[in-house]
Amino acid sequence: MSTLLEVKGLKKYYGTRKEVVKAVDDVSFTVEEGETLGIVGESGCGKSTTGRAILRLIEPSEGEVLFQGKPLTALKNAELRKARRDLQMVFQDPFASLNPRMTVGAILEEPLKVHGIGTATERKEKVKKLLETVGLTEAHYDRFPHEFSGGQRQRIGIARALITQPKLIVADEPVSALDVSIQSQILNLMKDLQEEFQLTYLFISHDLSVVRHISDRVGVMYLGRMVELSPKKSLYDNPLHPYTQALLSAVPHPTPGEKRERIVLTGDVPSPANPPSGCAFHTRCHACMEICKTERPALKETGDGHFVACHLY
Amino acid sequence: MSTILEIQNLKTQFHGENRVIPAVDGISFSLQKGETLGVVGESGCGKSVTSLSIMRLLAKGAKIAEGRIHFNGRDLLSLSEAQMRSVRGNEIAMIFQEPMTSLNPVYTIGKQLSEMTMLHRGYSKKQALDHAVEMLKKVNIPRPEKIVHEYPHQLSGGMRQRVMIAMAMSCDPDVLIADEPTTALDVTIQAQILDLMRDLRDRQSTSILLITHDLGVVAEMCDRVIVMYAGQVVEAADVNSLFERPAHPYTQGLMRSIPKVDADLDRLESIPGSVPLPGSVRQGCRFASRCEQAHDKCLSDTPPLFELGEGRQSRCWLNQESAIGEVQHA
Amino acid sequence: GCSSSNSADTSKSDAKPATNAVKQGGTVNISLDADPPKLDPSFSTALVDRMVFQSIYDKLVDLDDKGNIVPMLADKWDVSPDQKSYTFHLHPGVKFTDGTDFNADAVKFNIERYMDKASTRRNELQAVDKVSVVDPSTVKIDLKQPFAPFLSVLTDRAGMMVSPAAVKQYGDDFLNHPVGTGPFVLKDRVKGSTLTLEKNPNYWKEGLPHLDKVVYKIINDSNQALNNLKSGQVDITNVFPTKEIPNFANDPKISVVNQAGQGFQGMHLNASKAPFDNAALRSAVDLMIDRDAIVKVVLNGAGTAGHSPFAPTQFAFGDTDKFERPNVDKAKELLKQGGKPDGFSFTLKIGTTPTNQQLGQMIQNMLKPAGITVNLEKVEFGTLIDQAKNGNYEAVQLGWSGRPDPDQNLYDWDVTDGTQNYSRYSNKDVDTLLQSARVEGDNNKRKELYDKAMQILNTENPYLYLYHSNNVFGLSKEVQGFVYVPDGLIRTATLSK
Amino acid sequence: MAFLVRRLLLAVPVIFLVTILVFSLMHMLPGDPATVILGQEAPPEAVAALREQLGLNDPIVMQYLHWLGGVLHGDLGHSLVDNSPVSDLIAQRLPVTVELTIGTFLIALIIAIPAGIISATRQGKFSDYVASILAMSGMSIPSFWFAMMLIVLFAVKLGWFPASGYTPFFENPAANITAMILPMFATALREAAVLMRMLRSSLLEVMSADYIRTAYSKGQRERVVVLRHAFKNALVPVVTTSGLMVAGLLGGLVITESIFSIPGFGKLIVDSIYQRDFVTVQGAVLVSALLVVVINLAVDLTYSLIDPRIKVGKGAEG
Amino acid sequence: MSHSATQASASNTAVPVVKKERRARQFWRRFSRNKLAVVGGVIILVLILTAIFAPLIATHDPIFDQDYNNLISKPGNGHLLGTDDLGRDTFSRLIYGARLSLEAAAISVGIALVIGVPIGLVTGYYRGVWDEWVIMRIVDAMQAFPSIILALVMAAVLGGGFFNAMVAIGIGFLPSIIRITRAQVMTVRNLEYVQAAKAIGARDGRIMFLHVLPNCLAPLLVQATLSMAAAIVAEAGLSYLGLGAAPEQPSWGSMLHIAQGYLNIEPLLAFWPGLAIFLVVLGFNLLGDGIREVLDPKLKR
Ligand SMILES: Nc1ncnc2c1ncn2[C@@H]1O[C@H](COP(=O)(O)OP(=O)(O)OP(=O)(O)O)[C@@H](O)[C@H]1O
Ligand SMILES: Nc1ncnc2c1ncn2[C@@H]1O[C@H](COP(=O)(O)OP(=O)(O)OP(=O)(O)O)[C@@H](O)[C@H]1O
Ligand SMILES: [Mg+2]
Ligand SMILES: [Mg+2]
Repeated sequence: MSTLLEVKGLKKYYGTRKEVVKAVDDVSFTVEEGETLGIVGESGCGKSTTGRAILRLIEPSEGEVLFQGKPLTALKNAELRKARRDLQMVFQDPFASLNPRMTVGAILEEPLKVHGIGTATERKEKVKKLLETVGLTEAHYDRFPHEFSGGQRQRIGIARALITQPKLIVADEPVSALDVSIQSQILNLMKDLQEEFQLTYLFISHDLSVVRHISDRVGVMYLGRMVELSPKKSLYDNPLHPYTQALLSAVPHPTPGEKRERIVLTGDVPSPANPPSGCAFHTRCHACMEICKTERPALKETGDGHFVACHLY
Repeated sequence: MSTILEIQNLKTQFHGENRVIPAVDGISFSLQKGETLGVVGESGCGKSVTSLSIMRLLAKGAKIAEGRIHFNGRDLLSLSEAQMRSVRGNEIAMIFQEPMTSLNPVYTIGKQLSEMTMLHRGYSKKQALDHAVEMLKKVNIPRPEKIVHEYPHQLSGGMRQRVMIAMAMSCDPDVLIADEPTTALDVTIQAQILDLMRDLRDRQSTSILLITHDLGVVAEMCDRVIVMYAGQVVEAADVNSLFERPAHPYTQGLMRSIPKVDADLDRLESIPGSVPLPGSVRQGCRFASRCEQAHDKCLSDTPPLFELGEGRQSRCWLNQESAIGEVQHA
Repeated sequence: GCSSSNSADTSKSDAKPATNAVKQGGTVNISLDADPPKLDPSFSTALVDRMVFQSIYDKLVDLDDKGNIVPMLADKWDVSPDQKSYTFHLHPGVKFTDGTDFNADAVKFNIERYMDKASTRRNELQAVDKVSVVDPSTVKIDLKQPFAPFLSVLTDRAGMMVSPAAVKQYGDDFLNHPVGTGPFVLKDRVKGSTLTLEKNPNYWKEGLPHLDKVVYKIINDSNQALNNLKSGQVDITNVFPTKEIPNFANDPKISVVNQAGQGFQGMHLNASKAPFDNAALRSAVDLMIDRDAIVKVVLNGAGTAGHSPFAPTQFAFGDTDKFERPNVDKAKELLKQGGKPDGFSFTLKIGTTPTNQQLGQMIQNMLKPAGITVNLEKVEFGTLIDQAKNGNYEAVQLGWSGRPDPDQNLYDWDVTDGTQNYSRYSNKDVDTLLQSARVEGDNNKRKELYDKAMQILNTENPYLYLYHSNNVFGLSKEVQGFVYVPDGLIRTATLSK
Repeated sequence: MAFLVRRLLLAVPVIFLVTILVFSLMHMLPGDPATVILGQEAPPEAVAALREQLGLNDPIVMQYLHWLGGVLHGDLGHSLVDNSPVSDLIAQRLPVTVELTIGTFLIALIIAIPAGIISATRQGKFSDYVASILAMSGMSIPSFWFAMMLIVLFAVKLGWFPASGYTPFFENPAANITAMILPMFATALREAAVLMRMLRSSLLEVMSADYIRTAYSKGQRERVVVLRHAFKNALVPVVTTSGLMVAGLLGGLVITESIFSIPGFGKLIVDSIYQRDFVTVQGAVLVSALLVVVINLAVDLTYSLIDPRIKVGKGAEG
Repeated sequence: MSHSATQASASNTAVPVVKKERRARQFWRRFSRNKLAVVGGVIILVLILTAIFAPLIATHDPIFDQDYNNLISKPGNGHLLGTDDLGRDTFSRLIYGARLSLEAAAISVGIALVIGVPIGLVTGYYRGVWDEWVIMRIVDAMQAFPSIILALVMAAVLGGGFFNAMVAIGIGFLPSIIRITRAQVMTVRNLEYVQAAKAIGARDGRIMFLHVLPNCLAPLLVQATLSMAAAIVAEAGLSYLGLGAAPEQPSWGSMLHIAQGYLNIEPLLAFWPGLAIFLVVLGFNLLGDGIREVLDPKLKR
C-alpha cells in the first residue's frame, strides 16, 4: 500500500474583517491507497471544509495537499481541472447535488465530456453500464432527478463520481440524509464498488456507527482540529481522547436495558470564531489540567498508528 | 396503570393534487400513564401526521377521516376548537424536531415561555416570567434570569431544545408528544436532552409519546414501541421483546440494517427498495415488495394486525399461526 | 414723416365710461399654462412672462384694444423728421414700488440695460445708438438708422421700466425680486404653482387698480384650467380648449374671449439640404396642405387659415395671405419639376403636445395623395429648438406668437442669417426688400415692400405658413373691466370682481 | 452611531456615482441649455454670452468638479433658468411631494394591512379570491389613467374635489387636503395592491413556519397567532417593499403631479429637464438619491426593530 | 458485483416513488389549476392573436382613414367605438395598438434581459471587487435615480422614436434584472450540484451557463413577465409625457395622451385605451404571478 493522499497542516479560515472563523485549523493526515479513512465529529467541526479544501472546491488558507506525491495545492486552474478526473466527490444532500434541469444521462456524461473522454456513443454506453453497476437501469437514462427517491439519487451521485474512474472519492456524509434501510443499501454499494474498482475513500460522517462500519481508519475532529486518528479497532475499543470517549459513550445503543457508563458532556461546542485557548476541548473536558488551558496539544502517536492530541498522553 | 390516551382506527388524509393520500391509515394504539411509548418508522410513514392529528394541528388540506382519540375520557376529535385549545399545551404538550425554527425569532424566550401559563393558568406577566425562570432551571439552563430576556437566535441548538422542553412542561401536561426531539442535534447534545427528558418523566410521571427513527433512542428511552410502515402500525411490542424477537420482517430488516457502534459487522443487511408512497399499494401487504419472505398471499391479501399476546402485535401473514386474535378496526 | 404725437392726458381706462362705481378690492385668479421662468424683462424669453409683466411693469408706450400705440409712462413723444431720434416726455411723479423715482435717468438705465450683450432684448434694440437724458422728465433716444418698428418694440418688454435701485440691489437675482411701476407688486411665489401679487397702493394712475390681489396659478393643461374656471377656483384662463368653445356660447357663468392674435403657425423646410433645397418640392408640399381643414380640426375654428406672417389686424395683411386649394395634379407637376415625379419622403419634427401631433398627422395624411411620405418624429421642445437652430432637420413645425409690427414677424425669419431663419433661406431680393421696409416710415409704402417680399416667399416657400390662431381666454362673468388687446396679454389694472 | 457613520460612508460612492450619472446624462441630452433658455428669437451673441456666463464652454470635467466643489460646500448652485438657489427650489417643492408620498403611503397601508391579513388567513376562500382579484386589478391599473377617471367622476361629474391645483397646507389645511385626496388615492391604489400582495405571500410563508405550529400547540387562538406571532415576522419583506415604494414615490410622482398640477418635486425635475436647467436637475437628483439612502437606512433600522436577529449593519447586502 | 445486481432489480420494482411526469406537463398541470393565471394567459394569447390578425379584425385603416367631418363621434356609423380627434376609427386603432404594446414589452424586456442577465450572472458568480464596488454601486446609483426620470432622460438622450423609448425603459429595468439574477446566482452557485460540476473539473463558463443559469431562470421568468406589464405602463407613461411612439402610431399610451384633452367632452375616448392597457397589464401580472406560484417551492401544496 502506498500513500495516495497526504494532507499537511491544512487550514481554512473564513474571515470577515471583525472575526475569523477557524473552520479547519492545522489538520494533517494521510490516506493510503485502497483504504477508507473515516472522519467523524460534531456539526460545524470542519469536516466538510476539510473535504472540500482537499479537492480545492474551496481554496485552503494554508497547508499542502499531496496527491500521489504531487501538490494539488500548487496546481494552476487548468491542471487542477485535469487532476479532478482522479479525485471525485459524493455529496450529502441527494436532493441538492443533482442539477434538476439535466437528465440522469446528461449528468453522468458531463464528466466524460469535460475531460474529453470517448465519443458520444461510447459515453452513452459507459453511462448505461455504470447505471447498472450502481443498481439502476438503462431505463433511467432519460429521466430527471426529481423522478427519483433519495436513495436512488444518491446512487446517481455515486455513479457521477465513479464515471471518470477516479482514484480517490471524498464522500461528505453520503448517507446521513437517508433512512436507515436505505442507508445500508448505499453503504453496501460503496463497499462493493470499492472492491470492484480499487477505490480509496475519504468518508465524512457524524455518525460513529456508520464510520465504524465503513472505515479502516478513523479521524475524530473537534473544532477544526484532528484530536484523534487511529485504526478503527483501536479507536472504538480504546478511545484515548476524552472527547472521543464522550462521543462514543453518547451514542445510544439499540440494546434495551443495557447499563453503560455514560460521559455526558456539559455545555455546547464553542464557536470556531472564538475557539478556546490551548486545547480546544478543555472547556468541556472532565480531565482538564492547567496545561490544557494554555498549550495546544500536538497530534502524537501512542503506538500502532494510533495518534491522539491530548496532554494526558 | 391506566390508559391516558387511546387512538382508535385513526385515518388522516391529505387531499393532494388529484387524489387522496391516506397518510395515516387506520392506526390504533394506547398510551398508559407514566409510560414512554416509542413510535419508529421510516421517513414519510406517518409519524408526524399521527402526532399532529392528536393535537388537531394538521396542515391545510389534511383531514381526519375516521377514528377516535380518547384522552382522559373525552374524544378529542369531537371537541370544539375552543375546548381543544384548552387541551393544547395545557394537557397535551408537544416538542418538535427543529429546535432552530420552532421558536419565534422575534420574541424573547421569556415572552414565549410565559404565553402558555398566562393563557392556561391566568398568570400575570410577572408570575408567568417567574415561572418561566423556574422552568428553565428545571431543564438545567444556566443563568435562566438572563436567558429569559434573550432571543432564540442567541442560544445554541441544544439550549433551544431545552427551552422547547421547558415550554412543553410549563403547564404540567399529562402527555408530552415529542416528534423527533433530538434528530437535529449532535450526539453529545442528544445525550444531554435524552437525560433531561428521562429525568423529567421520572419526576413528574408524564406520559411521553416519543417519535423517532433512531432505534438506539428507542432502546434507551421507551417502555413500549410501535413500528409504523406506510401509514400503518406493523408491529407493537414492549421494548425488550421488540429488540430481542422482532416479529415483523420489516422490523427484522430494520434491526439488521443498522450499523453498530460497538461491533464490527462485515456486511449490513439492507431492505431493498424504498417505502411506497401512502396509498400507492392497493392490495396485499404494503411491505411485500421489499420483503424477502414474501409469498403469494402477501401480494394479494392485506394482512390484519395480529394480536400475539403479551401486548404484542404484528401485521404479517407469517404471524398468523401464532396469533391469538386480530386487533379491531385494523 | 408722420411723426405721431399723442397726448391723451391720463390713462386709457378712461376710455371706458366709469359710470357706476367700479367695485374695489377682491382677488382675481388667473391661470397660466406655464410657469413664468424669468420675471426680468431683460432676460425674459417666455410668452408667459409677459402675462405677469403686465401687472408688475409699465411700459413707455402700450397698445390699445385696436392695436394702436398709446401713451403709458410716456405721456407723449416726438419723432425727428429723419426718424432717427425719439424724444419721450415722461409722466411726472411716477414712483417705482420700492419708492424710488421713475425719471429720465431710469429710462436711460433701462434701455441701456436692454442693449447689454447678455440681454435677450438686445436684438430688438439693435437700432438704438444712444440714450440721453434731456431733463428729469424728458429722454431722447437716437437710432443708428430709421427703424420703423421701434415704438412697437417699446410696447413690449424692451419698453418696460424696472427700478434701477432694485437692479443694483439684487443684481443677478433681480428676476426673483421684480420691481416696476406697475399696478401690482409681487408678494409671494411658489415656483411651479402660484404667483401672488398685491395691489400697488401708490399706483400712478388715479383710481387703479381696482383689485387687492391678483393670483396667477400655473395649470399646464387647458382642460384642467377650464375645470378650475368652472369650479370658480380660477377667474381667467390664458388658454382655452378650443373644442369646448361651442359649449360655452350661452353659459351663464363663463364667457369665452376668442379674438385674432398676432402670431402664425407653420413649418420650416430646410432649404440647405435635400430634399428641400429644391423650391419646387417645397411648393409641392405647400400646395398639398388643406389649411381650412387644419383650422377646422386643430383649432376648431378658432383661427384663420393663412399664407403669410401677418395677422388680420396688421397693416401688412392682405392678398399675400391667400392660398390655393390642394391640387394633386399641380403638385405632381411640381414634383416632376423638382425631379421627384414619384414623390419623396421626409421627416417632419414636431413638438410633443397633442396639438402638435394632430397637426403633424394631418399634414402626413394630406401629402399622401401626392406620393409624399411624411415620417413624423416627436421631439421634446428643448431638443426641437436646438435641432432647428442647428439645421439638423428636414422639416420642423414651429410657429411664432407674433408681435405688433410686421417686421417683428418676418425680418428675422427670412433675411439671410436671420436669428429665426432656421430654413437657412437666402435671397438677395428678399433681404433688400425687408431691409427697406425696416427703415421706411410710411406704412403704406411698407406694405408694398412686404407684398413684394411675400410674393417671392410664397413661391419659394422656405417656410410654410399655415394659419393664424386666435387668442382664446376663458373669463368668469363675475370679472369686470376685461379689455382684449391684440398682443394677447391680459392687463390686470382695470379688472374688478 | 458607528453603524450610521459606516452606512453613510458606504453611501458615498453611490451618491458619487449618482452625481456622475446625472451629470453625464444631462450633458448627453441634445439641446444646448443656452439655446433652450433663450428660446427661438435669441441672437447667436446672446446664446454665446449665456454659454460663457453659465460656464458651458469649460471642459465637462471642469464643470463637474466645479459643481461638485459647490455641493461639498453645501451649495447646490443656482438655477440656470431663473437664478434662484437650487436649494430654495427644492425646499419649496420637496415638502409637497413628501406630503403626497406620506398620504399615499398611509392610504396604501390602511388598505393593504387588513386586506393582506384577511386574504392570507382565508387562503383559497372566497374573500381571498376577491381580495386577490382586486389587488391584481389595482396593480394593473395605470395610475395616470385611474387619475383621469377619478377626475372625470369626482371632480367633473360630482364636483366633490377640485380637479387640480394645490394650496400649501399651512395656508389652508382644508383646501390642501381636499386637493390632495384625489392624487393620493390615484396613486395609493396600486401601492396598496403591491403591499397587500407582499403581505399576503409573506404571511402565508410565515404561517407555515415551525414556530407558528408551536404557537398553536400552546393552545393559542388563531387571531393571536396571526396578529402576534405571524404578523411581525411577516413584516420584513413588507418593510423592504415599503422602503422601495416610498423612495420610488418621492421621485416617481411626476405624472400624478402633472395631471393634478401639483408643484411637486418630480415635476420640478421634469420641468428642469425640459428647460435644460442642468444645475437644478443635478441638485434635485442628488437630493433624491440622498433621500433614497436615508430611506434605506430607515428600512434597515426598522428591520432590527422588528427582528432581533438582524443586527443593525449586518445583512445589508442581499 | 452480485449484490449491486440484486439491488438493481429490487429497487426497480419498488421505484414508483415519484410521478413519472415530465416537468413541462407537471408545470402545465399546476399552472392550469390556478384559474387566475389561466385568465392571464388567455388575455395574453388574445393580445398576441389580435396583434397578428390586426388587419383582419380592424374595420378601418388605423392611420390614414381620417375623417374631418366626423371627429370625436360616439359609437355608431360603422365605428364600433366611435372616432378620435382626427376622425379615425377608435376600435381599429385599439386593435393595431396591440402590436405596439407587444413590441414595447418585447423590446424593453428583451434589452433588459440581454444586458442584465449576463452581467448578473458573471458578477454573481465571481463576486469580488468588480461586483461589489463597480457593478453593484452602479446598480445602486441607477436605483437611486427616480425611474421615470431615468427613462425620460434616456429617451431624450437616445433621441425620439418608439424603439429608443423602449430601450430607455429597458435600461430602467436593468437594475432589478441584474439584482435578481445575481441574487439567484449567488444562491445557486453554492448548491451542491454546482459544486459537483466544479468537482468533476468543468470550466467556469460551462458551470455558469449549463448549471447556474438554467436554474436561475424561474425568478427571471417571473420578473420578465411582470416587467412586461411594467413596460406597457411605462410606454403609456412616456407617451403621456409626449415621448414614445410616433404620433400616428396607435399606441395605447399616446391614444390616452390625446384623449386626455377630451376628457370633459368624451371620457370614453380615454376609457378604451385605458381599459386595453389595464387588461393587458392585468394579463401579464396574472401570468407572472401564476408562474411564480407554480415555480415557488414554498407555495407548493
Ligand atoms: N462560507 C463560510 N463562511 C464562513 N464560515 C463558514 C463557511 N463555511 C463553513 N463555515 C464555518 O466553518 C465551520 C466548519 O464548517 P463545516 O461545514 O466544515 O462543518 P462540518 O463539520 O461539515 O459540519 P456539518 O456536520 O454541519 O456538515 C462551521 O463553524 C461553519 O459555520
Ligand atoms: N402537507 C402535506 N401535504 C400532502 N402530503 C403530506 C403533507 N404532510 C405529510 N404528507 C404525507 O403524509 C405522509 C406522512 O408524513 P409524516 O410527516 O407523518 O411522516 P413522518 O413519518 O413524520 O416522516 P419523517 O420521519 O420524515 O418526519 C408522507 O407520505 C407525506 O408525503
Ligand atoms: Mg458538513
Ligand atoms: Mg416527521
